[in-house]
Amino acid sequence: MGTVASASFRPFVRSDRRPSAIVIGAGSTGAATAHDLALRGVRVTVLERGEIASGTTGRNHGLLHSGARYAVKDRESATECITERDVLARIAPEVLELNGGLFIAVDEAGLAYREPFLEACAGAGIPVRELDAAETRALEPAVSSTILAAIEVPDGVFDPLHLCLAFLATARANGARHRPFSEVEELRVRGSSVEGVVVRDRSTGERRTVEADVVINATGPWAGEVAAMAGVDVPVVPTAGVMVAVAGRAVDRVINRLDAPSDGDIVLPQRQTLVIGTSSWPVDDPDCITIPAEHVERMFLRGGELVPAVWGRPARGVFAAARPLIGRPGDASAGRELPRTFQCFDHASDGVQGFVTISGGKTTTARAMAETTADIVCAKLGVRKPCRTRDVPLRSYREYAHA
Amino acid sequence: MPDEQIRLRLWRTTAPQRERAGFVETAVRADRAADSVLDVIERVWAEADPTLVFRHACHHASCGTCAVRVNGRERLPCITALRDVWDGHSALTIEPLRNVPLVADLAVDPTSQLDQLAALRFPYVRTVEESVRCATGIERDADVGTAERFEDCLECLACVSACPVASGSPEYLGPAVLAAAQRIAEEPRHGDVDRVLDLVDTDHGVWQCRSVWACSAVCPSGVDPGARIMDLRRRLLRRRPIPAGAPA
Amino acid sequence: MSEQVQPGRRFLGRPDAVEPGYVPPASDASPRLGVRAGGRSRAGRLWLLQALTGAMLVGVLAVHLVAQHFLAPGGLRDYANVVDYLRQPLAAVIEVMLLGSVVVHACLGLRSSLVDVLGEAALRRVSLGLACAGILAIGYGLWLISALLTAPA
Amino acid sequence: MAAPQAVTVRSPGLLRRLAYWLEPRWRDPGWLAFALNRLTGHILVLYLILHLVVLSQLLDGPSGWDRLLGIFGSRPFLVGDVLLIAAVVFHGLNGLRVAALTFGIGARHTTALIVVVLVVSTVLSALAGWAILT
Repeated sequence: MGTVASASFRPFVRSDRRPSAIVIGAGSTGAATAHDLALRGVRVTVLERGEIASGTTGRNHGLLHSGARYAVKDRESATECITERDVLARIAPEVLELNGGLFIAVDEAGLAYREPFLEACAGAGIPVRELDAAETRALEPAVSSTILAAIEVPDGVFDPLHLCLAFLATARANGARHRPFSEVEELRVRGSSVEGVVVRDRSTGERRTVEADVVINATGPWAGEVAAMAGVDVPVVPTAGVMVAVAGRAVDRVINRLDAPSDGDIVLPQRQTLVIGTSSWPVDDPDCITIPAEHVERMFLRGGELVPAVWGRPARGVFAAARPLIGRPGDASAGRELPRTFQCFDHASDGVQGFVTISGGKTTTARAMAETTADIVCAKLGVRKPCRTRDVPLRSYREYAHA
Repeated sequence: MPDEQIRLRLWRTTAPQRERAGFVETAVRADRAADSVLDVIERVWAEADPTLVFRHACHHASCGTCAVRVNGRERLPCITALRDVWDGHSALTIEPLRNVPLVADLAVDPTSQLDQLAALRFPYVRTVEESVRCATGIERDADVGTAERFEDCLECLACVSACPVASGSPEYLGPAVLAAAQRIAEEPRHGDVDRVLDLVDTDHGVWQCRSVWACSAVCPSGVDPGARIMDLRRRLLRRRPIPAGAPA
Repeated sequence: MSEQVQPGRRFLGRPDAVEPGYVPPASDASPRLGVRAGGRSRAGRLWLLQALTGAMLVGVLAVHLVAQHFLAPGGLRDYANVVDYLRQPLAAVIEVMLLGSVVVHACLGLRSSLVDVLGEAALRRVSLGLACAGILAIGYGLWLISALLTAPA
Repeated sequence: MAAPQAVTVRSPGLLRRLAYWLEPRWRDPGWLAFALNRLTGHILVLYLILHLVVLSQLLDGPSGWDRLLGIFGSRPFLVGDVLLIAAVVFHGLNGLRVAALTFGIGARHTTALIVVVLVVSTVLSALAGWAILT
């Protein structure tokens, strides 16, 4: 019969085989996307060049954002955070510390910020409660002695690695496959469609090709690099932020500075340490981030104003990761002003089929990012299943290796 | 800026099928004052040899995935300052943990231990004791309500690697699992304490520990598995046999 | 895993007072087969025996060493000396206690060093063998003492 | 937490299982105490067997036994006796320390207690040695 199937027409015979997708990157976004697609019956392969959450996701301070920090300046991010915080508390309670957080005004500027902050939180639907100084000191005795105002917000703390593991354990239970230590080195592009990737398995050294209907680029600050493999430009600005871990768990709640977002405005407990975050400076290569010493001193100074217990304590760990901010390099100088929300780029608009990039956002909103990405990918794959990740509880992270 | 050069003797399982293994020396720049050991390992991966396979995620002793042996001693490289382990000129030897299956280079596979923790249903989050002596020594009164906290144990398996008994007998449950069992006995949280005590009350459980205390010496999180194993023994010795005919 | 859609924590059993609606998870699949609510396991009892015999040994061995070697002329007792020593009832009792506890302690010690090497079944067989050897040794010792005591002067 | 690909799962060979306690971990005094405890334990078991066998010579009367005493009184045997006493004393004291640990005594300063056991047992052995050999 010799009918020639043109490249754009997909012969019917392929549709009985379940659609497949490759997710590059096993950070919180990649893990959540793999979970969402696997729930919808897509055959997912996650390729991660290193350990799970060894990029940006691992090295964040693990704040389960209630969105209060962004309420005044970035209402959209704030509402995303509070809704996601409640969803995560329902689907992955096992890896969260839901102790709440405190916004504390330690100077006049902070006190002035109290009014707009309360209004913005109410507007964003973030339940907050005002405390007086005595009550605050009873809850957290180690907090600074000068408390001009204190507001309790539903912040939380999570461990980034185990949250990703919970997503991936559930994804694997639903048929997804995960290849750690597998680095994507090039994209296989035929004509204007991405057909698969060439991946090198670092633990065995062999190179092989993995085919899929859609390739999802969830590599955070490296999104620009990976997108360039398909000749596409993605406006991601890697912006590093230093975090200092000090030994000794002096507080059990997240302590935020009641003021406009600034350097060192958060101190939160992570197991036996206190993590002081964060600062912001643009970097060009997310792999090699040299931490300016003055940023570290600034963390101690500003962090100490919130929780004096950190002064005079040795730093147990000083680490930095590059956050993927959406925006042109030009306006990167105002680092913190870039909106912290996320964006999913369907590169069909750039003329490249079967290739999607998801970047920006935060780990707290990973599930929402995955939902948006999965909706776009499923539309391309012709999968008409709705997103169910809001109510399906995640499996224990310990089942990761067994799923 | 890092200016010195450090020679790292890294344990490498070389290709093609990663079965040949041995030390490979790599030189890389280092800043003895500011770097942690993990920074230097990561620099080897970023600048010298991208085929190095190693684990890291949180970089501040919260996830427990990066544990390795530095100069023969189990440590978390993320919170080990380079100046504490490197004299400035001799080579630094870095090997993977022992007593746990090796994946490649410095990365081990903790599944066998995590399965046993799962079998115990060892929760990940604990309730802080009623009156909390927080690190600054300030006591918090009880009625302020309980806060929650991740278990101290990072599941990094440094103790399992340090334990001589575990190196000789893979059937031994190991200090990590026994310490987790003691935590369940100490703070049940609706856990099934009797079932857990039975799981550990065996020849390859609590009674195989030889009180070497190497586990408590290397634990980065102050869990002190040695003392917890001894506490489990006391609980087991105190378990009164049920008088015959008593309701089950 | 049981698809528990209860609000709140699935694993962390918060005390009911804090979260009234919280229903603790059922003990999942594995029923409590053969879960002993009390009593000590064999390994526990063996450890206790090891500790008790050890403690007894410290005392009895001290007496033995002092009585047999330091009090005796020249450090060693000749035949008559041995028999006279054993004739005193207290000395005989102490020697029997020493015999019993040292043999039991030795067998348990060997067994616990074999726990690292042998599997479950082999360990059980070896333990049986050690028990027999122990009983034989104690029997031999008692027979030796009685033979000495009843032998013609 | 990788899926085990090239996982080399080697269960230890017989030699490793038998002699793992001989592998030095100098930074853990607990290892030294455990290794010495096991070493002295094995030595004492061997001696116990020899001792029981030798005692059977008592049966063929005073002549046989007293002749044996001549041999056992000789220099090398006395030195052997001192070593045996050292082994017993260390094994006993260390055993007490380990048992005490189980009952919760001395859990916080294990290193100090090990040093005490080592010192006391060497002193006692030296005393016994002096008493026997002079």
